[in-house]
Amino acid sequence: MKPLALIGRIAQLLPVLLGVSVIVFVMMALTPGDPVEIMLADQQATAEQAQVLRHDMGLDRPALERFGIFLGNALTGNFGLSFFHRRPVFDVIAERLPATIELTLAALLLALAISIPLGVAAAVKKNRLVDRLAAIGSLFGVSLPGFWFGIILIILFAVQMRWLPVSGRMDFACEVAPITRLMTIDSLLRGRPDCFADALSHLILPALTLALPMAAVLTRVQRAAMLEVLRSDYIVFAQAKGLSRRRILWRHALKNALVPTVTVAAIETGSLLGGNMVVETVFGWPGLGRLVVESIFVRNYPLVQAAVLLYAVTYVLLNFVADILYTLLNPRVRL
Amino acid sequence: MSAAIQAPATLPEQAETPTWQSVKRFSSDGFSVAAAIAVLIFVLLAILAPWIAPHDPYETDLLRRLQPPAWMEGGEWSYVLGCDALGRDILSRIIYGSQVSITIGLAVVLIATAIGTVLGLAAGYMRGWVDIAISRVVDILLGFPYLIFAIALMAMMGPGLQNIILALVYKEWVVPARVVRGEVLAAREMEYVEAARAIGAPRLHIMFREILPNILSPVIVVSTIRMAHVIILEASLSFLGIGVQPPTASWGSMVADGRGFILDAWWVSTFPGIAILILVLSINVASQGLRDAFDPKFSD
Amino acid sequence: MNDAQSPPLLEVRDLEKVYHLNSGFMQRLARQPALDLRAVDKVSFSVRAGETLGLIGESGCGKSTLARTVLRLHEPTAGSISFEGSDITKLPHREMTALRRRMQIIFQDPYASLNPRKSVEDIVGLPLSLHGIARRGEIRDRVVVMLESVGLKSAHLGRYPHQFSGGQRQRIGIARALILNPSFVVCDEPVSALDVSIQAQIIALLGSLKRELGLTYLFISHDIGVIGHVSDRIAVMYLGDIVEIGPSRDVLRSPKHPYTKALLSAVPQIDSGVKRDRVKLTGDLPSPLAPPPGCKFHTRCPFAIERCRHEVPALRDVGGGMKAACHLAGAS
Amino acid sequence: MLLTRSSVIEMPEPLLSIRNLKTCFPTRAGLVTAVDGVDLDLYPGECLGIVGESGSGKSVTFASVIGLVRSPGYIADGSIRFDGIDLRHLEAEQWRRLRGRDIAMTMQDALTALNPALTVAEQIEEVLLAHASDLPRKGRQEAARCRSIEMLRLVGIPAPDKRIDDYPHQFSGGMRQRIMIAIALSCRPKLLIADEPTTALDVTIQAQVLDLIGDLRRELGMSVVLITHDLGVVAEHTDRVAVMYAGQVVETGPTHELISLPKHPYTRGLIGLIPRLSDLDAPIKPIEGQVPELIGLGGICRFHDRCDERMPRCRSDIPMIAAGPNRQVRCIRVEESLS
Amino acid sequence: AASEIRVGFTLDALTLDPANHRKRETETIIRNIYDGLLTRDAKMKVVPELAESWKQVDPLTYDFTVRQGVTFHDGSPMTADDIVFTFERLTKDGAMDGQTSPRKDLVGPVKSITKVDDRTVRFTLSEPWPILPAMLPFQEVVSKAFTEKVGSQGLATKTNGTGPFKLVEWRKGDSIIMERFDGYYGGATDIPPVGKACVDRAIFRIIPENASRVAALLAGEVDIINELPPFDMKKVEANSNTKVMKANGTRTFFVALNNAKKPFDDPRVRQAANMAVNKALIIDKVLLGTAVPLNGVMSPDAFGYNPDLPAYGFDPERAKKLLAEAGYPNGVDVTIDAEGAFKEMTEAVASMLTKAGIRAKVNVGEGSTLRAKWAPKGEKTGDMYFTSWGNGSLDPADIFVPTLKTGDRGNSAFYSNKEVDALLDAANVELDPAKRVDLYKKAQVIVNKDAPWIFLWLPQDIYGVSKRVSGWEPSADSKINLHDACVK
Ligand SMILES: Nc1ncnc2c1ncn2[C@@H]1O[C@H](COP(=O)(O)OP(=O)(O)OP(=O)(O)O)[C@@H](O)[C@H]1O
Ligand SMILES: Nc1ncnc2c1ncn2[C@@H]1O[C@H](COP(=O)(O)OP(=O)(O)OP(=O)(O)O)[C@@H](O)[C@H]1O
Ligand SMILES: [Mg+2]
Ligand SMILES: [Mg+2]
Repeated sequence: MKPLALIGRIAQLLPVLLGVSVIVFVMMALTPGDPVEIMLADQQATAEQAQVLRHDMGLDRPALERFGIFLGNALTGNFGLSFFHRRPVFDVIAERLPATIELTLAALLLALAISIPLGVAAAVKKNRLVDRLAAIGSLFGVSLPGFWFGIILIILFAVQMRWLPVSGRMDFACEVAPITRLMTIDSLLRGRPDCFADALSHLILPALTLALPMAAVLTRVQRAAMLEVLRSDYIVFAQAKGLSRRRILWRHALKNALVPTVTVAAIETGSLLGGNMVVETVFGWPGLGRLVVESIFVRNYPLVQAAVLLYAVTYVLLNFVADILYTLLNPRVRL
Repeated sequence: MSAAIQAPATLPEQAETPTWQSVKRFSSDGFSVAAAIAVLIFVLLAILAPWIAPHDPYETDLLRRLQPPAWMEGGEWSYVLGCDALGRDILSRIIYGSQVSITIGLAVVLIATAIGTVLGLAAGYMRGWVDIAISRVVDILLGFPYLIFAIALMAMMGPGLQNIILALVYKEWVVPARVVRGEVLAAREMEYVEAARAIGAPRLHIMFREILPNILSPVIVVSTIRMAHVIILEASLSFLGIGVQPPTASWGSMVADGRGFILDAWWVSTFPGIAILILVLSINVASQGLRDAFDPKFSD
Repeated sequence: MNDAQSPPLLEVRDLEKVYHLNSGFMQRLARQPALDLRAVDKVSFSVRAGETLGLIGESGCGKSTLARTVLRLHEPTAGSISFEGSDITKLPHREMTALRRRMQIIFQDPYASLNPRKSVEDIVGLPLSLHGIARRGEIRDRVVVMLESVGLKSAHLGRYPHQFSGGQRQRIGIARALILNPSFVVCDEPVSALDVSIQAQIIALLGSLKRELGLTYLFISHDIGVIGHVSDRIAVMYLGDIVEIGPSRDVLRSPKHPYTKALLSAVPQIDSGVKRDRVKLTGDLPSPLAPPPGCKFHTRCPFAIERCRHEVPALRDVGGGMKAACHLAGAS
Repeated sequence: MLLTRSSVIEMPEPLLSIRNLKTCFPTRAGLVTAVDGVDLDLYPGECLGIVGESGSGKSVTFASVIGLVRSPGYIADGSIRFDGIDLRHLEAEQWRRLRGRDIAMTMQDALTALNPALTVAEQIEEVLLAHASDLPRKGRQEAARCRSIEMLRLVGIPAPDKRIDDYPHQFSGGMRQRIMIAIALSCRPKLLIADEPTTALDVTIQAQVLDLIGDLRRELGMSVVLITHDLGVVAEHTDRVAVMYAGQVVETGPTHELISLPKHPYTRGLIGLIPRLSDLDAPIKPIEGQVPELIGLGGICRFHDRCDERMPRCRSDIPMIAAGPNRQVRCIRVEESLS
Repeated sequence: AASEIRVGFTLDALTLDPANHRKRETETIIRNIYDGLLTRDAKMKVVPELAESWKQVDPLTYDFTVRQGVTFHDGSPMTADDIVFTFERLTKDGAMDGQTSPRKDLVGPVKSITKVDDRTVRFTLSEPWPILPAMLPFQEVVSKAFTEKVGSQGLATKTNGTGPFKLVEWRKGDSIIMERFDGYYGGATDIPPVGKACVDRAIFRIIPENASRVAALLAGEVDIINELPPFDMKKVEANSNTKVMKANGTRTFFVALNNAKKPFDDPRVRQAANMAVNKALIIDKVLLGTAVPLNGVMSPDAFGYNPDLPAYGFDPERAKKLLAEAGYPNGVDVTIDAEGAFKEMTEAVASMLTKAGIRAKVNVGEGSTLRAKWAPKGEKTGDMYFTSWGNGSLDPADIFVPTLKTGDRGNSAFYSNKEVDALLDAANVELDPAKRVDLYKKAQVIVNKDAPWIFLWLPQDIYGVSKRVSGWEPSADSKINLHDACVK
């Protein structure tokens, strides 16, 4: 990828980020509710104290000025202090982000691990049993309300069978010094297979809840793409060359058929990242989504603004990653 | 060549519009028809709720709190699916709840599709700054995590059916807009569009009379799929506590309300959960049938 | 051809059409190099009323672009077009629309050029209703008349394009183009998508319509056999330029430009009794994004000399009413 | 029964022999019999041209030969023998070993026939690695690469050692076609089926590619089937021709004889509607009507409704009838003229 | 093996800096790491903790004797200087790296804190404020040297307290892991046992979802859970390894009626509303007996509670009559605002009101929005507001005044009664406890009669506790103190 194209990417990022900032700022500004009152809650407080806090939060300035300050600071990577944690928003988000990333990645991997082989099998065995089962499974996958399904999973696997933990990220017996802050990876890196197993057991249910609808969509995409590819001339030509079936499927067909899957996976991962607060709530997963939703409810403006910007950046980055994958899969596309 | 296969050996005298063909193809697919009928039944339930529901869905009776379904110990046949935490009949609430899900699903998808189609057409056909502006807005909205957007909007506007519809529409139009734009970009290069220009057809005519009818089927297909999404989204919003107003029963809020009792009074949230599953499943099956019928290149 | 003096119906001067690639907003932000694709490069020619000018050239040489630019379906980048004696290069949209009744186009692809969601009556009748030429009741009658003159029946009115074969569809396209009574019709490869047996039917139909209605054609094809058969004069294009133009017979019998020569000799012939001198070309078609300097053909020309590498040859008279853009033409 | 005994006397055993081939496709509209009773022989070293309009069954016939009829199509009847092997009853593994090594194929559109995601190197080498038994055990990969570069050089790709690692889209149309030919010929097959190798190309490039196939055929001594709808191509590049119409062969014979003296009304029509550069004023005579649908045609002459010379007997099943040395025609008028 | 107690807890701490938050749940976590000058015993009596004793010198001056031999987790001794530093940090504007502590007002009108000698610290007030001792628990003492070292921001995540546990790891949003501090001085001498913490490790694990929290308890993943929903008590009791423990809560539930707007500007309508609600049934069926009905503002445990207030009995017929008297013979249509969390309860109340002619439509809003809508400065547009007010200090100054004094912060009913205002003002500066009680009791009688709210109930705090836990009691201030908790 040429540096020029990279500049283009960044240039593309800016209007999106600016737009997102404006929207989130305006939205928060128009939302009734006063963070100071929320913070003071039912406790002893005087009007002066409220005023002091308001000043601390910068809320005594006009909205436009606040937006200007926010933008200016954001450019330098400073997103201000979280109203309620009274620490830099950046730190607060950074602490919660790894959990969300780990969950999202796990869900993505799970979804890919389910959907690619299943999609390929369904296409190859078109209209046969596997195909029908995959179709039915996909339909269920996209039709399941995640919150409900999550609860059902907890009851089944955690409460009834006791195979898996109810909630949380890792057992306390495991103290693994952070490297990547992804518990599964860190425990492996630190040579603690027991902790890895534990972290994994915590990850399975929430990841499955998130992965299932995504796997459903991806399976369909993969199947359709594979069918299309299998019909194409170069597959016929590859057969005419007398290549083995395995080589035709996995080398000739799959590489091409992965392209749409990658696109859709990127989009889905984006929405996964921004939409897993429900699952985080159900499974007590200490991720960012829950934090953001809580922050909206308590009018923690700086945190919401920063998090939404982060999501937007991630969205653009994911598309970028998808583009890079394209070029690997399909040399015709150049960045 | 493939066209040659499709055209029957002797041309039928009666005109067969492509749409009619698709409808015929759809109706020959038993599975999809069954799903469509299921959707229809839900619609009927919603419309006829006041006459069908065995009880007043809002009538509380604390003495019936968490009464189990009829077939379980302590259940009664007049409250077939049991009662919720305030002693309201779950079956009646599910029947009334279909009003919410279906109203929201339909309203959101209709409005969003209308907006998205017009904007997508404009962006795809006019190109230039119109395209840039619309595409940027689409990008911005796509970069905005959906649930957060909806939650913030709901916090801003307050809860209520109308506001939920609005909150969902605000972002939902992006999907049809993108689909339409993509289709228009392909369609505008087709020679029939150029032919229309060559005979001096005005822009609006080309956009709405030449291109639109041809891209309608992917739009319809996408819209039905989105309807399923929207219904789940509404349920999620209700689950997060910013859904429709009580005592209106929404399936999502019923699941949410009942989840505290899930270990013992599983029926409170399980039945509405199943209702969502069935409706969304039917819509999805039907939309897949639509896609196969309207877009034969997808069907396999 | 007695009409050498009659005024040209269409006159094109130094027409240029440049496609700006990578000119999108984002691409410009990305500083991607702006690419200019000179699809039509300073082309001049004229078409006299009643004649057929054949346009031939390899794929991508700019034939369709030229045709569309002449009709102002695409806006020309430079140059002028005059039709029936008046300059239409900058004609406002509204007046251009009115003028479209007089100039029409028939497209290559009979599948893509008919809106699949419209009935034959709507497709063929639309020009009439758009231009407010006929009242609602009359439209159908006029459509029926038109359909019959292209060999279709009134029973076909309510049918949809997918119910027709390729040849029949092309007839519908012709009917649509001719229902406005144009004087000038561009035929952009009207037969190349069709089977040989159907091709001949359509060529015959176009020929008889021309005679009946007194039409003038700009006829595009990459099949020299077809072009030679239908045209009075032939223009040969290479990479956006007209390299040779002249009366059909002369261009085909004694081409002056080496490209024309190569083209003609490469056409497989069934009457193999005629032994031809093959002018064999080597190399591939250069990219239109980076055409060679000097004579654009010099990279493949077996006769190229040093001069061809630098100097762009002008399209000049080489005698016998023929023009060629070659430094060596006429010398032989 | 009416097989041309005379030809057998002169000719060696055919390399490929197709008898009564029938290939069908179930479709929504009904069962399409794309190939209906085709008999063809191909002799070693020969170049056989197959001409016919679009949809006449040219591709399906040879897809049947190489065992690659696209699903849901199937071979309903007939026999195909190649080099002494019965091709209709091969196991998947036997097919795999035969294809690419003994029978090779090129396709109409090289851009879609070459895998866009793999380098040219990989696409040639894999054939060699799959078939060439004479590659050394050690360093197979390198040997395959060397031979691939050789093949590319043979088909006239400049600087093949540099370009071999490029992707198909980085080559021009003519070069892609040559690469496909290089792939097909890399294992020196006995038979090359070239399905419309030049339809997507411009005439000047087409000439280059057809010349190349001719040269290589002579050099490698293989047999070639050249499928095309351009009679001109057939005239210039083949030894013998079979004309197909609506799923049947309607006429075969040595190229020059057939073109100068066509016996089937359809062949005559075809030749008559080709515009000739040598005679611009010769009017082209269109064949009226259109090709019939290949559904439920039954045993009738498929051309009869477009034929000027039709008679009531044409509505019955017409077999191939010998009409002179090496010539067969599916028309009863010929029978009349013979008797 | 090391003993470990795990608490399944609803919310994570916002910060571990004792001076930089206003969150009850955060207090619970911090109080296990930090000790304060004073604390409360199980009966909610204020007792000395880091102070050895205290005395009120005059209405504006309090002297605290500093306990000796207390060390911070880092081993350094706690001195009077640390105490002065802690309270200056709390009360001085901008004392925390330029920010002002949000807890400032919790210690009232403190003018200055001075070190009298190494053993004595003096608080000087700018006006009399009798509840100072009641407010001092949970104002935890930090180390001056440590704070200066890590900075005010550093204190948010790094701790150096004097409490029974020291921080091992804070997995944000997930858990807080603490271990016993072996140098602990033993804690308040008035609360036996005195000594080091019983367990080796104490862990707070954040499980916001009720069902998951209960499931975690039943599965043995945690030993104590807070906010056990009443409905789940049966299950916890039925489980052989777990039991339910309850403590009287401090949160008063009520429906604020808009006293400034029709129809609730008429006391008869407000009284009718009180009679329309069958509190007993709700407490019995929904809360399963885990709440006490209230006829006024205060908790029965609170200072100045008046036990003799008359109850509004459940009497829909009387209610209708009262409504008719007030000019609403056909009943009234009103909305009742509530947060999502109280939806079920509100719906129950609303359907009872409806049956008595006050046709209430429930409007579930988001908490912060509703709070803004019902702010005393607001537009007074609502009808009814199902809400609650917590009173951790169990002193009327912290609930009666803010919710019912004219225009005060929490006066969502827009209630205004000169007489009540005067009584509250007088009580606020009255130093004689007996007289204060009297004043408050009088005010309660008036409020009871005026019925600015529908008085509802005071729920108990319910905990699910594993039977392996011993020595731990829930406390009425809702803070979980793990100092004395042991596990088998
Ligand atoms: N809309 C467009 N934007 C950019 N480039 C274009 C556009 N249309 C045509 N071109 C380019 O202009 C050149 C000439 O194209 P044109 O379609 O006129 O060729 P043609 O001679 O009609 O070829 P063919 O025989 O394949 O139809 C080609 O290189 C083509 O890629
Ligand atoms: N996959 C298929 N499904 C159904 N019908 C098919 C299929 N493939 C081919 N046919 C039919 O078989 C007949 C013969 O097709 P074939 O491809 O052999 O024609 P062709 O002579 O090669 O034509 P072309 O010149 O267009 O390549 C056609 O009528 C076609 O419609
Ligand atoms: Mg063209
Ligand atoms: Mg073919």
